[in-house]
Amino acid sequence: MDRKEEILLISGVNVRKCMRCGKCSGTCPNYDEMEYHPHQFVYMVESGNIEPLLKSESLYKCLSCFACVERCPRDVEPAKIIEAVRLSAIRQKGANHIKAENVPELIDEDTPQQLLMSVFRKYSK
Amino acid sequence: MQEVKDRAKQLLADGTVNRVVGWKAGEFSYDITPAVFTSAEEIDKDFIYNDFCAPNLSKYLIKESRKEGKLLVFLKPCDTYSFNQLLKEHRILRENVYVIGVPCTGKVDIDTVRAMGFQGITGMESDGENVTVHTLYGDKTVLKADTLGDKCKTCKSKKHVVYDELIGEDGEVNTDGARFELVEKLEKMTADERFEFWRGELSKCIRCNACRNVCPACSCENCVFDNPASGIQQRAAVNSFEENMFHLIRSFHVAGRCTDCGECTRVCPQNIPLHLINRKYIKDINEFYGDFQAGEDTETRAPLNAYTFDDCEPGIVYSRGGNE
Amino acid sequence: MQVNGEFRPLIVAFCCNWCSYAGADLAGTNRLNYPADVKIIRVPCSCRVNPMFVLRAFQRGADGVILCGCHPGDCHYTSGNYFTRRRMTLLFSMLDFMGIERERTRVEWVSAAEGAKFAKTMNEFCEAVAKLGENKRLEDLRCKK
Amino acid sequence: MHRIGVFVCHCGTNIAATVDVKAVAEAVREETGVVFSADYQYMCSEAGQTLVQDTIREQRLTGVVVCSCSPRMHEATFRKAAAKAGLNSYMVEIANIREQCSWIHKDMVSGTEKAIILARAAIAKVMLNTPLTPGKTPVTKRALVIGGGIAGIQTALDIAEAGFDVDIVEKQPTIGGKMTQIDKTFPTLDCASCILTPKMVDCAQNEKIHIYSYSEVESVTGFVGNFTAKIKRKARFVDEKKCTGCGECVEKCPMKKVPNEFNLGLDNRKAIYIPFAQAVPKVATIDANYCLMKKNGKCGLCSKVCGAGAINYDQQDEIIEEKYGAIVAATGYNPIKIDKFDEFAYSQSPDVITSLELERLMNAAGPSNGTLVRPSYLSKQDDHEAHPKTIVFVQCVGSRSTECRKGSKEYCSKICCMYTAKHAMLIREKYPDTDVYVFYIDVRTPGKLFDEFYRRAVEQYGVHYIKGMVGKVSPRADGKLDVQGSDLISNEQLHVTADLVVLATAIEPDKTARSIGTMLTASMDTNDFFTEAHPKLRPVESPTAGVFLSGVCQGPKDIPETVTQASACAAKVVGLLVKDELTGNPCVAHSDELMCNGCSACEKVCPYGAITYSDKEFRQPDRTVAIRRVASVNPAVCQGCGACTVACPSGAMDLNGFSNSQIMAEVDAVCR
Repeated sequence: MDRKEEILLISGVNVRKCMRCGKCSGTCPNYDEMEYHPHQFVYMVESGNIEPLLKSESLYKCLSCFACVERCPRDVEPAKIIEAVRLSAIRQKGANHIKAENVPELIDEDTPQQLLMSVFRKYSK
Repeated sequence: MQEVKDRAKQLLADGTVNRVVGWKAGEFSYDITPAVFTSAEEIDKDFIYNDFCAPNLSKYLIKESRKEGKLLVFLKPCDTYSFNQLLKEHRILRENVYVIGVPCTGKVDIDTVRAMGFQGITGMESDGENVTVHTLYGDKTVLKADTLGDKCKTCKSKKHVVYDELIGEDGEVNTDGARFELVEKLEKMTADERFEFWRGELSKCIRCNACRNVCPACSCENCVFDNPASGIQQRAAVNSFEENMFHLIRSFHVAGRCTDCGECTRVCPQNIPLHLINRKYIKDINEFYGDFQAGEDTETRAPLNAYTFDDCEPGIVYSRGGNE
Repeated sequence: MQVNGEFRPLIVAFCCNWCSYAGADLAGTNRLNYPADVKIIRVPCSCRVNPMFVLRAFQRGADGVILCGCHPGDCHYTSGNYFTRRRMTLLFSMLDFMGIERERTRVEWVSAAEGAKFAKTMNEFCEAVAKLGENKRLEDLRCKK
Repeated sequence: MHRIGVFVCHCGTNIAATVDVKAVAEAVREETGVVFSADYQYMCSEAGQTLVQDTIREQRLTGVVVCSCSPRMHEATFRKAAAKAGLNSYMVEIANIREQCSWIHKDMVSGTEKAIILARAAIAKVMLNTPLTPGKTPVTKRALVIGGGIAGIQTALDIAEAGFDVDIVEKQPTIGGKMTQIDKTFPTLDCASCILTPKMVDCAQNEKIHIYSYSEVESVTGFVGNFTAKIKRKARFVDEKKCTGCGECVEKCPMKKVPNEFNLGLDNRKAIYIPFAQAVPKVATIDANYCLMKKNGKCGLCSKVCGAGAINYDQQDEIIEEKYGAIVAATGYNPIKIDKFDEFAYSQSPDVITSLELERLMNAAGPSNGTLVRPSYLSKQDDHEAHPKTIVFVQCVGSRSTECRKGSKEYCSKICCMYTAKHAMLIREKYPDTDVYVFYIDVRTPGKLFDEFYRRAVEQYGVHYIKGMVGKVSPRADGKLDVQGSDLISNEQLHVTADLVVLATAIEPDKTARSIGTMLTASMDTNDFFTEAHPKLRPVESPTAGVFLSGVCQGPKDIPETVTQASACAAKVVGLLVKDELTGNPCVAHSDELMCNGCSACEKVCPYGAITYSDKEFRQPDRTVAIRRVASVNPAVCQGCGACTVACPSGAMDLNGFSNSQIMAEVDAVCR
């Protein structure tokens, strides 16, 4: 299975439903942090241009707040595509975004333990 | 069941109804026949409700409900679907019928018993768990569960969809799809095997019309096969196609209206599994147009009298796989 | 039917008056060939075709039956072909269930402008049915000459 | 006994080249019932027709089969010819041996063989034909127009112009519809009232037009040419005949706090009101929900000041019944409710408005007397903050959206791109210091001078068009609005601080359309727009004969298109009303009552609502009488598709001209 098929299968999203209105990116609260924006994820997955997405930090900048899913007029669900690209990246061997040994350096006294746990869960296999 | 009898007599006595449609024994104790009762005496004498009362009484209401006065009818869960379907088609005058739902745990099927190897059967009794079969060669007790016909083994629903009052507890709709197992088995055969199967079954048909006459959906004032203008008027059957044609047309006419009550198979003197044809239609309708149970309510449009813009094309028959 | 030692199927085609019958006329006007095995019966709308007619054709020796109507959404009577679509889907599925070869039945939507499609459809259908040979499974033997 | 004549046409060499016409004529002579057969050069020629007519007379023919070209070509010709010779025209059948035989086959043997089979099929059919006479029904020469917007007005004016009586039923106190609320019209920018009010006055003054304002259609029965409608005239507690529209009562009414629907609730009106100055009829209406006299019997001021004595607090709803030959649905549209789209903060900030509300804000007769102010400053227009400096327009709000959000519409509302360009342009023209942003997905401007208009907004007026959608509008504490949206072309997220946000809200058919559709048995699509009889070729007719469609009730459209359709609709209505009687198509369905179960299957599949049921008495074989429900077909309404004949399980329903036995006979003949 190629990457695109895999991502479509994981996400269950039909990217062809997108009408390129850009509301997802218009609504994204973390837009400025991202190199690629929600509408680009949808478009680039559709056109098979997935490598740049896999390499981009944008994957981990998405807050999964689902504002884009909530407001998309065509029911495309961009957040699910981003999540699927993320999964596709970290499912590769050794591609975990966060490794156990890195955790200690992330700890500072204001960070709740729970946050670290969920980040670790989300960004590793 | 004494409770059923008592209630019937009560309703007759207080004038709620003037007739009761129920069951009475035929020549043999297991050979139950529908009957109309008009007095408490008749009920005491003949009325029966037991594990052999398979006949679906709803069809008789087409004529009975048009007569003078209100009548009482006892309906098993699966009969209530037929009743509802007939209501939907304006065939029964609801205001003239008092419906009492009676519980059912499956009815003993004489053909199944015979197929178990019993010969010379003179009578049967059931205690709900076991069935004692009396034969010329002695008595034997078997599990009731083993004596049920395909219809009851794969019962579609123990829920009464319409009633004025209920005796006993209401049950649940069965959604496990077990009733389609035999249809699926046939679908998996090759076309040649299916053809051989149906030629074998349908060539047994003697055109006695029992299936048509008992079927609650086949309740036309005048059947197409008796209609000279239809072009398919009934005539002496010369080869198997006549029977194919009869059953194909009959099943198409009831498609989307058949509630799967299984009466056709029960009454067939040649033991043709006619209900499989109807179930194939039901299965197809469910798969193509979404789940539909005829008689579940009195409003939903029959699938053949409705459409959506994006229904599947007839080509799906060729493309959906399965054996050719 | 055997013609010069070669099997020629008998095809009955029910065509709706407004689209497909006109499409068949257009195939003629454009001189697009298809086998003479096809005999067209005109009906006002594909929804006029009773399953009885299809079965009757088979009974009387037709080797294939095809129904042509307006494209869904273009029915002259707005909704006729939607009913046809459901009816024939179920009927064909049942014939298949009874072991009748699937290729003997077909529904095709042909508009009044699609003369070429009509001819192509008939050519394909004839060929498919010719491959199956004579319809033995659904024929009333009495009606044979 | 049938006496059939068969005529085989050569059509020059068109047929004769690939079909041995003599052999065909010879072969069919042996068929049962055939008493005459001949071939001829050109059957459709004068001489050919004479041959048919002479043979009918000489041979006393009861049926005619012409083997020739397609019946779509000359069936009517031969039917007419037969009728002239005294044979019922429906006793003629055509065997199509040209288009469907000679022209497609190259080989003479198979061509001839097929022609013989086709001729036999036609003979088999004609043997079962019965003489048919088209039914005739009279036409009531009066039309009903439901809805008094620009669509209804134009249709009514055109019908009246042709000399027929028209009634307009309008549920509001005045006709005029949505167009009365619009300020200017694109692409010419002329004032909507200036072009609409003369038409409204024309309606009022035209003797042929009768306006039932503040009225609703209660029920419709009957069929094409013969409808009967019940119209409810809602009590307005003012005698329409006496009221002069002077407005004295409105002046004196103490109940001032009624939300003014004409200005979309942006200001208030009195409990007794005339919607706007140019209302037609210009008659006051009492809103019983607010009137102090109606609510607690105290006040009566309006009655005291009315010089004409028109006030009548005891007025009751009145039902009138009228007969019509044709009915026009012109029920119009409304903007959808957008409370569910909370990302745009419509319910949170008064300064987020719909485009229709903006129309009122810009209109000289509107709540701000034509000065564009932020609605939050309506009561303090002199404040320097009142005038919006930055305005954001959002396109496609609720349009082009899947079902994912309730109330949103899958279709494009069609008019928004143009009116937004209009708004943007007008604002920039009048207030050049204002910044105007338009967030769009696509700009759709097909239409005469439309794209030029939009380009002008960009090029001449400097409106900022941004390709992208607004994701969120957040009201700030200082009353301004933070608008966050994407600019897809520069690939950045924009943040605009706006004073006013205008939402191009999707439009939907008026809520009453569905019930009116049911009343008229006119079909509707899933969006509640009326379905046309044919999407391309019969766009202003409903599939239900005698029901016509005008304006947005059929689909989104702008004013020029609405007026075009309204006039086209009127032409169709006039085409019907000008007839004294309607000749039906005799090839209609009929039900055999003795066979009918009354199961309603046929009614469910009938697209025309031609089938009704009644209880009838039948003598049973046992001499008792039973009452049964049976179907009957109205031949004036039935169009003869035959859907019912297949839905009918008992075979009670059959179709004239294409009966079960006729088609069966053709099948048999073809398969012989």
